[in-house]
Amino acid sequence: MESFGYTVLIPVILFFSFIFIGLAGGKMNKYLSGIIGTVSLLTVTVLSYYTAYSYFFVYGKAGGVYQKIIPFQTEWLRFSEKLYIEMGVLLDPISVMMLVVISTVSLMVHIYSIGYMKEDMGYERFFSFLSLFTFSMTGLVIATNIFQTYVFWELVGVSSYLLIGHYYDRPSAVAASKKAFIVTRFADLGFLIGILILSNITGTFDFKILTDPDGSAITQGSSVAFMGLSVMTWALILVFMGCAGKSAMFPLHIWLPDAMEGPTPVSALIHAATMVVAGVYLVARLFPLYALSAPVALHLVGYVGAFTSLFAAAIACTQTDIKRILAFSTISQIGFMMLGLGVSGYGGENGLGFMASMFHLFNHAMFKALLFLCAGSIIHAVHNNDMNFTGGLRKFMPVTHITFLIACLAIAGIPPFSGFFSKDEILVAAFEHDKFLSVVMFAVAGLTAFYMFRLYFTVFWNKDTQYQKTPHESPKVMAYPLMFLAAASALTGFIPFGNYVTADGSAVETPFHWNVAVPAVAVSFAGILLAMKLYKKESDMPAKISSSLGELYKIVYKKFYIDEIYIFVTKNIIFKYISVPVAWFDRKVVDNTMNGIAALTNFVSVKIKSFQSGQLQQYAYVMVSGMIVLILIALYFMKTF
Amino acid sequence: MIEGIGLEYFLILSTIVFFTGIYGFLTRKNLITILMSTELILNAVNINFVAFNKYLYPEKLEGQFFALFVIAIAATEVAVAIAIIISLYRRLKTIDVEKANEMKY
Amino acid sequence: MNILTLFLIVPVLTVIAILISRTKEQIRVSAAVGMGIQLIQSIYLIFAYLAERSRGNIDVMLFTKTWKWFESMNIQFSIGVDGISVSLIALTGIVIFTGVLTSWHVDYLTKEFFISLIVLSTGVFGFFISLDLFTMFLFFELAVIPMYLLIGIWGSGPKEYAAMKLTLMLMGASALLLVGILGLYVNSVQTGNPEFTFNIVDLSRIDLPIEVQRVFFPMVFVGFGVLGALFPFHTWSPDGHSSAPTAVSMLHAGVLMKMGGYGCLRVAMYLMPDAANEMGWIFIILTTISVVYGAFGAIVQKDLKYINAYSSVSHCGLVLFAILMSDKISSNGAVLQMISHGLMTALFFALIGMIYERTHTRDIRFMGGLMKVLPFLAVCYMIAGFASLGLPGLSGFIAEMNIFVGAFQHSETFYRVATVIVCSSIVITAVYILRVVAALLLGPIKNEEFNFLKDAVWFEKASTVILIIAIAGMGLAPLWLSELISESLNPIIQKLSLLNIY
Amino acid sequence: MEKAMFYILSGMILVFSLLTVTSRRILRAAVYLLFVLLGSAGLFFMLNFNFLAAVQLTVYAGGIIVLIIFSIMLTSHVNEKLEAAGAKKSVFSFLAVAAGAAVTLYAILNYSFPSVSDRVNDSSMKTIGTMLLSYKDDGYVLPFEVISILLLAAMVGAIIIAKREHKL
Repeated sequence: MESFGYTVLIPVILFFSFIFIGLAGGKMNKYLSGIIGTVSLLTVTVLSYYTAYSYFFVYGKAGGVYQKIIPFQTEWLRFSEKLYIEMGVLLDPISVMMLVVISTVSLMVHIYSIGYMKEDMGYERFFSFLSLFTFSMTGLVIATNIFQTYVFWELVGVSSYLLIGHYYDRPSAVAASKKAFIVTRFADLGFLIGILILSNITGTFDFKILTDPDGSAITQGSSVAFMGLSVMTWALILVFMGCAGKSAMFPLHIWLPDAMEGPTPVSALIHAATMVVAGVYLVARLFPLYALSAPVALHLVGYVGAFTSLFAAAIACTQTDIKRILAFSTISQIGFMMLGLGVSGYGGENGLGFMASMFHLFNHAMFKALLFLCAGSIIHAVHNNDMNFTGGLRKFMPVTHITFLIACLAIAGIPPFSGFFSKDEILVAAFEHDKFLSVVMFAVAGLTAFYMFRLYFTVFWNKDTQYQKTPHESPKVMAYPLMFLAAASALTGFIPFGNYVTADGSAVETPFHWNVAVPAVAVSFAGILLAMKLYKKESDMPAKISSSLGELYKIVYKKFYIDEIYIFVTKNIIFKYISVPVAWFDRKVVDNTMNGIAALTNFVSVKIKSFQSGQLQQYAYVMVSGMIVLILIALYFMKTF
Repeated sequence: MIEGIGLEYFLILSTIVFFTGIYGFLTRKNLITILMSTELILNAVNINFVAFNKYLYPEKLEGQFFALFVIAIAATEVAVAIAIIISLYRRLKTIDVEKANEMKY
Repeated sequence: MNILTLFLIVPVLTVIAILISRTKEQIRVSAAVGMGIQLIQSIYLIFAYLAERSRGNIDVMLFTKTWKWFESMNIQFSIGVDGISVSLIALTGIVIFTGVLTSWHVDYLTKEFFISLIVLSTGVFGFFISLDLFTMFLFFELAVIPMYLLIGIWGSGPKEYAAMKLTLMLMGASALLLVGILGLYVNSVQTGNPEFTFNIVDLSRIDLPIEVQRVFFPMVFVGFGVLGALFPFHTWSPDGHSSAPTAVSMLHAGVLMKMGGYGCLRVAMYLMPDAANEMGWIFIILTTISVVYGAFGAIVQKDLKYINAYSSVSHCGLVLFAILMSDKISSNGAVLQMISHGLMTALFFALIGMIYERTHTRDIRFMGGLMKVLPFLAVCYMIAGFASLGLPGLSGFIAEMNIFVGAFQHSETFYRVATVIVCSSIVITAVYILRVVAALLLGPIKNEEFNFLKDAVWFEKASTVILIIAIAGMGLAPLWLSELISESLNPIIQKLSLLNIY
Repeated sequence: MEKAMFYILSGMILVFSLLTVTSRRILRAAVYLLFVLLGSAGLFFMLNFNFLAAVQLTVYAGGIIVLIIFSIMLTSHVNEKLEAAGAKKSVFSFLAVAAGAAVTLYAILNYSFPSVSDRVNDSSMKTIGTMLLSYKDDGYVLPFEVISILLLAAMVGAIIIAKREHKL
């Protein structure tokens, strides 16, 4: 049995890379820091691949089932005998898969950034934060207990904050980073309370105990507690709230489109491929609990996923900012994954949704990172985010064009590209589980194809825009990652995922359903054709359609006014109706009470002070009359006694 | 011992004088008149001493002696008080008791 | 020679050295050397303590020593430490040393300034090593009085008002406290204790009648609570902090407020457990309000120091909240939070002082983009901010998680609901921290003059780096510190839970 | 005869004492005070305390009044009229004084004093002198000495207080 002890090096290398670049980055040649970051990431990638190889093909299986292996664990903080946080490495199919995803995408992004960020002032800072992010993300996926997840969950949140705010002298970037952090933090509050409840009912943080399908954790906390749901259900719903925040599920999705203010490689890494799927990953990690102990919570996951997916896809059709379209597409695709989990059962044939969801996560990471990196190339070339200012770029940027097309085909679910396989399996799982949801998802698939190709045609075909500077293909250091990811997007669909990544560790049959696949592909083609008709040539059709839709179009274009609602809640309610009154109350009421006490004392002493007038006769008068009064009192009492 | 005049007569007399003195003490503004009021008070006390001596304990002389001492003390008191008044006058150019309130607060 | 007495002797020697110094340079150096010795000593004390424990010494207090002081009333000068006080002494050592470093440039009445500062710190050290309530109280007062001078003379803004307010409120608190302490004293003759005593260790062996506890528990708790910024007695904190000179803000928020928490734990909870269990709910409500209210209050403030003062109200409210939970995990969290908050507020105030010195304003509306011109200070400020909002890897997280996990172990709904409400503070904290970071450090530079600001100089760097190392060290490897504290909590928790039937 | 004398004397004392405290000319007030003192000296004579009466005449009427008159001369103009006390002050003082007097008189009139003893001690100057310097029973040497010291201290004090201050 291989010990896998080296896996601990993965986060450790990244951590030291972060510290080293962060502390020494300013003092050395700025490109050196990029090289150091990339090299350390390369090491990590090699380690991850090796781990994946030895886990999946050599040592991971015992009795036909992939085991959970903990090669390293150390106590970090102890609460009590039973409750303690350990820092460790947990290897199981999903964590190993995530390691591969993270290291691959991160490596590509690192290489890409060497070119992309060349001119940037904060070059060292950027690379040190990339290392920090990758460290946190790997730490998150290899967590052995839910608290370790939470620790790294927060760290990814903060590295996301730092990277979104990379251009910190732009107020919009600062606002976006702030928004991202606070929204996810709010979700994390739910996560934290969920952890607290979970730890309280099961008495442990440990994933191994929590997710043991035969263990006691599953059956605990099933008593009805609140509003007709069991404690466990509530705990899991709260945990899902955290996931929804990280993964930008409705209604906590609002931060993700704004997060596009960050540098494009960051969007590719964090806000498309890795961090945003952390929510999916966590639900998958706790899947036995969801599936066996709280099916209600799992349904909620499915419905939220489906709704978000449709909702985001609709918005994506109306946006014009390249990166925002991709952001909404990301939200939509994550909705897909959530749905996949939501319609899955635990183990056996029922576990198809889980496996499909993970598969889609894997594929999505590749093609979405590719899309973003392509978008980065485009922006790099034309210095504009708005697709209305682009067009006809296929002549100038052949590599970007081809790779972008591959990614679009992949996301649209056209065979044989990777998206087809995973999306198809999710649709199959949904079809078997819940007809209504599967109809919704068919619609989403069509919309996806439409908006992606709308983007594709507008950017690369359409009108021949006159550019101030002729756009040029990106340098090689940026082009190679594109090619690599394009290859991955094209090919990863053929991986027999069901053999490797499943809910219970044993292989799942992945039947091919013609009755699902054919309509799905048809819908996608329909979307592509529609987009081609509307956008391949410059025309006024899209404008006509949008104006004929009128208010509906406007509502969708305004993203259903969710942002406005949030701004209303935060600005008006929290700021104006809570904080300002609290501050006022503090100054005026509490503080004035204290000052009032002081003033009262002062007032009384001023009054008393005037007794001390220095007037001799006043003293004498008081003395005489006091004496008389005393005598009278004495007389009175002498008579009574 | 005066025939037909009881102790009460003396006491009433001294009481009235005593309180007249106090009245003066409380109302007069000039320090010297205040001083004079105290003299009145002391005198009332003297009358009391003497009367008690004569009427209640004629075999002793304590009342008389104390009256003597009171007179002596009154003399010293006046001497010191007048010294104070004069130096006060030098400093404040007035001997109005209400204006001599530097000890206020 | 008892090591603990050194904590009182060194400051005295330092003060003498300062008195005979001629130049400002000599004064600074002797203050720094003296406080440096204190720091080294306090760290050495941790190791000495651990060594003694590993030798198998299981006394409640170590390094104890008692001198009869006022024989006829059995007042003793009694010293000793356990894990809690050892860690708080280390905190004090760090904060006072960095405080001396940050006040390197104090030019006005330098000698008097450093003497007051050192007297203040002596009061704090003395407070933490005292085992006798009377000497404890004495040191408490010793720490409060120089505060008045330090704020009133070297402060800024409405300093007389602030100094007066702070001192009066703390004095009011100590009046309550004195009554409480005397109440414990006059009731200390119970079965098993023939003599009146102020000694905590002796008092802890006594079961005071519940009627007595009911009267004196609120007094002691409120008395210490005022120092720990208990709602609604926290209002000295914003005014006091904003007017105090940098080092004093650091010491005050960093250490003095911790005396409140320590006192609540050591005196109120430990000596009067019945009343703590019975009346805790009132104070839990108050502290819950403190936590949320302080955080909301911080959101709209414009002065940097006010923001921090309100955040201190929130964080110190968390300390008292955790103490009141009478649970081992959360009490552990409370002590950790004291240390963590001490370090990070000290860092905050140090940085605010340094920024203020450069920009001459603390109003965040007039600042922005300092990251560009003052990268070192700005990064430190961000680290402090992250520590404050509970980022894992820095100290705040450890403390908060201990508190939340511990508090949630209570089976009663009331406690859990309170915990959930308190948890929500992590979001609000994030809001105001990020707001101030955004307004202060990020964005474009608003004021042209800021383009010419100079970044930190050596003593500023030294003090911030020491604090950051402590914060990060505590956050990255929390286990040893947490173990050090939680072991010493046993007697307290035992006493509380013997009677706690839930 | 004696009775009539007593009434005359006490009437004189009462009237002049009232005048002393109400007169607005200070010098006259001093003179009225003199008459009060003289009246009480008369009473002392009537009670056979000759020595005391003589002392009263010489020290009080002679010494103190002269001293007072001198100080009046030094500090005020002879013709100056004193400002009258405020009405409020007068009324309240009068009320307090009247109440005091009422209480005292009430107490006096309600108290039955013991019967008078027959034995009479002589109050000749010789006896007084002997007793004043006697240290036996009924001797008053100690108060005598105390008074002497007091006189001395007062003398020194008066000189120092009244001495013109040197300007620094």
